Amino acid sequence: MDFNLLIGNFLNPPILFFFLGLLAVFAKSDLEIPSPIPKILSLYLLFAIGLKGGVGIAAGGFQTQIVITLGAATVMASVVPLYAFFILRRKLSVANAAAIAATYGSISAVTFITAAAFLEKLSIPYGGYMVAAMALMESPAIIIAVLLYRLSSANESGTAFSWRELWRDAFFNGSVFLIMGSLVIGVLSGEAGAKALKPFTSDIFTGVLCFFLLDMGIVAAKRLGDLKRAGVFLTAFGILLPLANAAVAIPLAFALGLSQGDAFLFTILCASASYIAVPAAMRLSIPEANPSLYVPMSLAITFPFNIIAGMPLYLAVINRIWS
Amino acid sequence: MDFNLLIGNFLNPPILFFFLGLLAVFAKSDLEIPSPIPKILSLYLLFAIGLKGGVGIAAGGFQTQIVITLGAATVMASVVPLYAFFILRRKLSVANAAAIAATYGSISAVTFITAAAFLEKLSIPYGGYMVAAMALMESPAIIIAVLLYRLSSANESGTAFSWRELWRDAFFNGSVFLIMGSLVIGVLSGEAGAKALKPFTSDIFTGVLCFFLLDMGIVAAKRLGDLKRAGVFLTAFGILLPLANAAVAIPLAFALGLSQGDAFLFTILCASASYIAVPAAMRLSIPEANPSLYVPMSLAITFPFNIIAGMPLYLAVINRIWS
Amino acid sequence: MDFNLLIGNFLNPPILFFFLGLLAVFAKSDLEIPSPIPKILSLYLLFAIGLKGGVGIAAGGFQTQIVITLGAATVMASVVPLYAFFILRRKLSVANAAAIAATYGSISAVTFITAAAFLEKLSIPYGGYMVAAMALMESPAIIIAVLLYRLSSANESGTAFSWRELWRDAFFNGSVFLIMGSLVIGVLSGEAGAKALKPFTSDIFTGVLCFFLLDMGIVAAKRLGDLKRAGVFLTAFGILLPLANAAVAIPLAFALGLSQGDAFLFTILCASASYIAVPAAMRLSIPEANPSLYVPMSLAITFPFNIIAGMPLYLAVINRIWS
Amino acid sequence: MMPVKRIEIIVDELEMPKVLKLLDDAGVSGYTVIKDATGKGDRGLRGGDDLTGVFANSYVLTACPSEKVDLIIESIRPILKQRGGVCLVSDAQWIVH
Amino acid sequence: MMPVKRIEIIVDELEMPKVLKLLDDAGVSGYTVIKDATGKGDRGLRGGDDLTGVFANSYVLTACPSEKVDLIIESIRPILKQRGGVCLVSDAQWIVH
Amino acid sequence: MMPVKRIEIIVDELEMPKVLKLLDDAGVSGYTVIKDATGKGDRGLRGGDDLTGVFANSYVLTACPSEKVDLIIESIRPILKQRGGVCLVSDAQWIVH
Ligand SMILES: Nc1ncnc2c1ncn2[C@@H]1O[C@H](COP(=O)(O)O)[C@@H](O)[C@H]1O
Ligand SMILES: Nc1ncnc2c1ncn2[C@@H]1O[C@H](COP(=O)(O)O)[C@@H](O)[C@H]1O
Ligand SMILES: Nc1ncnc2c1ncn2[C@@H]1O[C@H](COP(=O)(O)O)[C@@H](O)[C@H]1O
Ligand code: NA
Ligand code: NA
Ligand code: NA
Repeated sequence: MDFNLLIGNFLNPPILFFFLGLLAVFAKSDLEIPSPIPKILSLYLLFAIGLKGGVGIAAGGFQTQIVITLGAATVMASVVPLYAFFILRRKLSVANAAAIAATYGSISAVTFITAAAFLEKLSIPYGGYMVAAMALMESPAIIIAVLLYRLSSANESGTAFSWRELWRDAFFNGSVFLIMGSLVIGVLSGEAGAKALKPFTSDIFTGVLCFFLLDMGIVAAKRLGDLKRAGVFLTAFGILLPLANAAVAIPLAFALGLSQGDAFLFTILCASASYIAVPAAMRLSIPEANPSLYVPMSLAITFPFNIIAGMPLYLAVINRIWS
Repeated sequence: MDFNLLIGNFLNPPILFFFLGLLAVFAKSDLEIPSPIPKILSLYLLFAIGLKGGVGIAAGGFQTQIVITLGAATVMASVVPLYAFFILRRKLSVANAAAIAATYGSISAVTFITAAAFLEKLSIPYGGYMVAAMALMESPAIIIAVLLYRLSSANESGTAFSWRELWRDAFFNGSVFLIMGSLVIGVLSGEAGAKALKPFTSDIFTGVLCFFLLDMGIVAAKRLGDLKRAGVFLTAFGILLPLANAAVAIPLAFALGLSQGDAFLFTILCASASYIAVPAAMRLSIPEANPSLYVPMSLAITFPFNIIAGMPLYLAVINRIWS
Repeated sequence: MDFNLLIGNFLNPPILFFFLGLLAVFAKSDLEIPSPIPKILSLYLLFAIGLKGGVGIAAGGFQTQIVITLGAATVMASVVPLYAFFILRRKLSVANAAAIAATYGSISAVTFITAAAFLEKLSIPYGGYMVAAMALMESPAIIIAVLLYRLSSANESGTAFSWRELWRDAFFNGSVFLIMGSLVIGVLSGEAGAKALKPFTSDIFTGVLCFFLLDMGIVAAKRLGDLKRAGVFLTAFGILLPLANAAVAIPLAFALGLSQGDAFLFTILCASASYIAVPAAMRLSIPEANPSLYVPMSLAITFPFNIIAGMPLYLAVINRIWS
Repeated sequence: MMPVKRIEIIVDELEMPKVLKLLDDAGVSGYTVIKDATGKGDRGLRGGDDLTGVFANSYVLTACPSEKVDLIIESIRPILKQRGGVCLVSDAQWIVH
Repeated sequence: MMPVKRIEIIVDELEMPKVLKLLDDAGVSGYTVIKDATGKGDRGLRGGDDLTGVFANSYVLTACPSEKVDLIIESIRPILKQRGGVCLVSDAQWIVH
Repeated sequence: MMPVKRIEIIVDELEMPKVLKLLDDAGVSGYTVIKDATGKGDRGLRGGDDLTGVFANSYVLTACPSEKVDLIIESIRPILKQRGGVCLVSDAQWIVH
């Protein structure tokens, strides 16, 4: 693979701050970002990326390319949790298998955002509609996982289950809602709005991302301990499944004629795992699943793997194929 | 009225984010801006508008126009609570009538700020001293309402009452104090200071305002429920009184020879209702008054009405008359 | 001394906001920056100054000047707590003397940052390595003070004492860690990284500093009360020791051939007192020491003195000598 | 002063709305909630991880007449069973005002 | 161990300073305050609305010798009467150190 | 319902990790922590000054069988002695689920 990409990515401030966060925990420093700042930073990132995407769509206008991309996104978001589930069932309870399948079927907005920043650093263009793809890919895995769980488990124990609630958690949870909303607002307000918001949504964006990844590093390092409980199988799963998804996504993107930038983001989306939308939904819909399995897997294994090794790897492969 | 204004206002990102906030609650999304972020955002907005105003005054220098405007502001801020009180007395207890009168006699800084952003979007100029007018209009209604309350109610129940405390709440409460302070600092530090602060106070301003209005939308929607308690009379009052105040303010502004921008802001100030300074003061000075009447009235009726329909309406009328 | 400097400093927005904070408390206003915002603002300031310094170093490249400066910084940071301790012992218990010695031997990052902003306002250049000097000067005083305390007090009471813990508190506490980390990241990412981060770390910097100093003013004013307990001796100490340190630092800086900007920052570092890193460390390592002595001394006396009178004074003297 | 039972319930933040609803249905005169209580129990450390929001508890205190206690306990027991949590009952005097 | 009375008071955040002053005047050895407790009672839901600041409660716990209880109750009762709130008294053992 | 002892401990935030460790060592089944409790005591006002972080307390509640109480008390007493703080013990019923 292309080592310049790897190094270039390493020396990217956001990634360096992620490492600093890890280091802070290993060095037992008391450095921490006090609650609720991480939450507001992530809201900001969703807000900004949503607007950016919307403005991009407004500028690009409608293209069949968009429909194809969004279609492919939805398909991948529905297929991944299925095959992930059957792999996981070999070792895990229905509940845990379903929850982890949802985690990997859905996406991580921050991984996407870091990848988008990576592209911008390399000045590789990408379509605003990729943000819509991200938003679309967040929910299906949740629905499918809960279906799998309820079909393959007779357990109808205790508290009543409400599909309406599940639907709401899947499609109207805070992060999906904010991305989608900002996206639409970006489309509606277009250029004019974009100009007024640029200093807030674009100029300071990288800085805020650094701060946020600093916290991600701290949280990830703290969760590393839980991996003992996860064991070798799940740890390996946390790296191999993203690679497998990428191996499917890249050819698919090529076949569909996506641009390099779009293909890269599409790949990152398929390879990434959720740690915000899904855990929240799983706690309500699959309470028997153990959060200290699926949260550290996505947060402490898959997220770091994707932004450190995954991004340059996927991009290197894409460059090979597309050129 | 001028529909382009209405549409233009609709497509204004801050307004769109206010709608998104409303929508989030209606769609039962769990989207929320965690405490204490809304508080710090509003501090930022007061800080920024205060500085902007101060720099504007420093640039403009002293004009009799300023004295006239501030005089008119003080008069309106003292007259409105009086007549509001006597209207409200027909249906409400002394305590509630006085508290609501204070609410509508005082002003809403965020409405003012949204209106100022609206003017800047239309590149209509306004005087920095309008910010001073805003600060001036926050307090008198509080004093007057408490006077009305204590005169027309024999009740000297329970805990002792301290005029000093009331005075302090009225003139030194956090928001008034920060606006006034930033205004003075803006005047003192002038151009030099302004330049150093511009990226923080101006460039990212619209973005922060969007974020804040997103939260305003959420809070307003949550308070809508309380309106059942308020009933038809108070709901109508929440729309008709602003219109009445505007109907007084616009001719007055014209008679006093204010510029269109100043007249618009003057009108919005008279039409707006407080939901920060006044509720805080009322709880201490008129504890018998019911906050779940006056808070939702200003937050869930008058604020949305003013920024959605009021702003374009008032401006359209002003354009008619001035031209 | 040069009164223009004094006035110029007075009219500097950050200083004005510090006064506004003091005033808010004196006027009994309820203005306050809600927790945890002050903490995140200070993290931002450390983050930004660290990056700025790192980029500066990367740009400047290696110079023997750097080694000399850092050496001098370390020496001063080790000598000051020693002589401070023996002065304080005449009046105070070992525990309190050691804790206060640590407070004055270490540094205040915010004082440094305010001083750096002051230089930038006067467009006097300074070396990025001064940030490294600041980070270096934070820790030694902590170690030395605890050594003095444990040597001159037989007390080995109660809970066991761990040097590893102390070492960690001294060198890996949140603030030191973040400055150092950002500094290194600034060096690694260099120009490219700097450009991407500039809007966040430089453009909005002054604005955030104003906000932070507003809070510092509030906190300082609230702590003024504790000074009664501190008494005349410690109050005087809080002003005279910084002056003494400056009187040593300035000639030393001149002898070492530092530039005026570097000399000024070096002086401010020696004259400043810690109120974040040290109190945290002291509570753990010298619990017998009374925080309501050393915290208000640095926060309510030395900090205001340095940023209001100290900065222009030191700079005036330096201008005299260097020219 | 009126003798009452002090019921303290600590559950996953996400369960709190359900618990409060059950308290309302049981007809308590009121309750007090303290959000983001962290803790440790059979289901491990609940550090109140702010990023994922998972692992946060909430604490609720309600004072009610002793005859209501059994009703309340029975109604919340299923939640405690399924999602874990703690419920403590103690005696107190309510200051009637 | 020393038997003491545990007094818990929940009132509107704005009233808390007055309550604490009254506790001081009553000569309690100390108290512990937990800010932003939300809740529900006769005066409706107190959601702790962060924007307006209205509707937020505060919780205070003080442990004191039983002979102080009546004095404290009498002194805070007017506040509870006028502004609402709750006061609970229970028994506890204070660990003397 | 199972009779248990309710142990409440209020100490300097910085001491809390030690206290929790001692509770674990004493083998309690769990505990609940409420951070940033402010307060007042022999060592003066603890306003929870957010800037310096000094002066903030933490509150921990643990319910345990009465036979554990003495062990817990003895293990935390040195901390209370040296750094101040409060420890209250009261009776409660644990709802077994
Ligand atoms: N013995 C205990 N005393 C106080 N709080 C407890 C205790 N056990 C559990 N908790 C609280 O209840 C939450 C859930 O407990 P569990 O369901 O046992 O994991 C924990 O996170 C603690 O906050
Ligand atoms: N039965 C209760 N148990 C616990 N807390 C209560 C109870 N009733 C009221 N409260 C608290 O006291 C506050 C004021 O009560 P009230 O004056 O009845 O509205 C409420 O917002 C609750 O936080
Ligand atoms: N009598 C009391 N009742 C409740 N809390 C107390 C009491 N005395 C002290 N505290 C709490 O314990 C902390 C430390 O107490 P002290 O060591 O006496 O300063 C105080 O800051 C309070 O939060
Ligand atoms: Na995925
Ligand atoms: Na008004
Ligand atoms: Na120093």
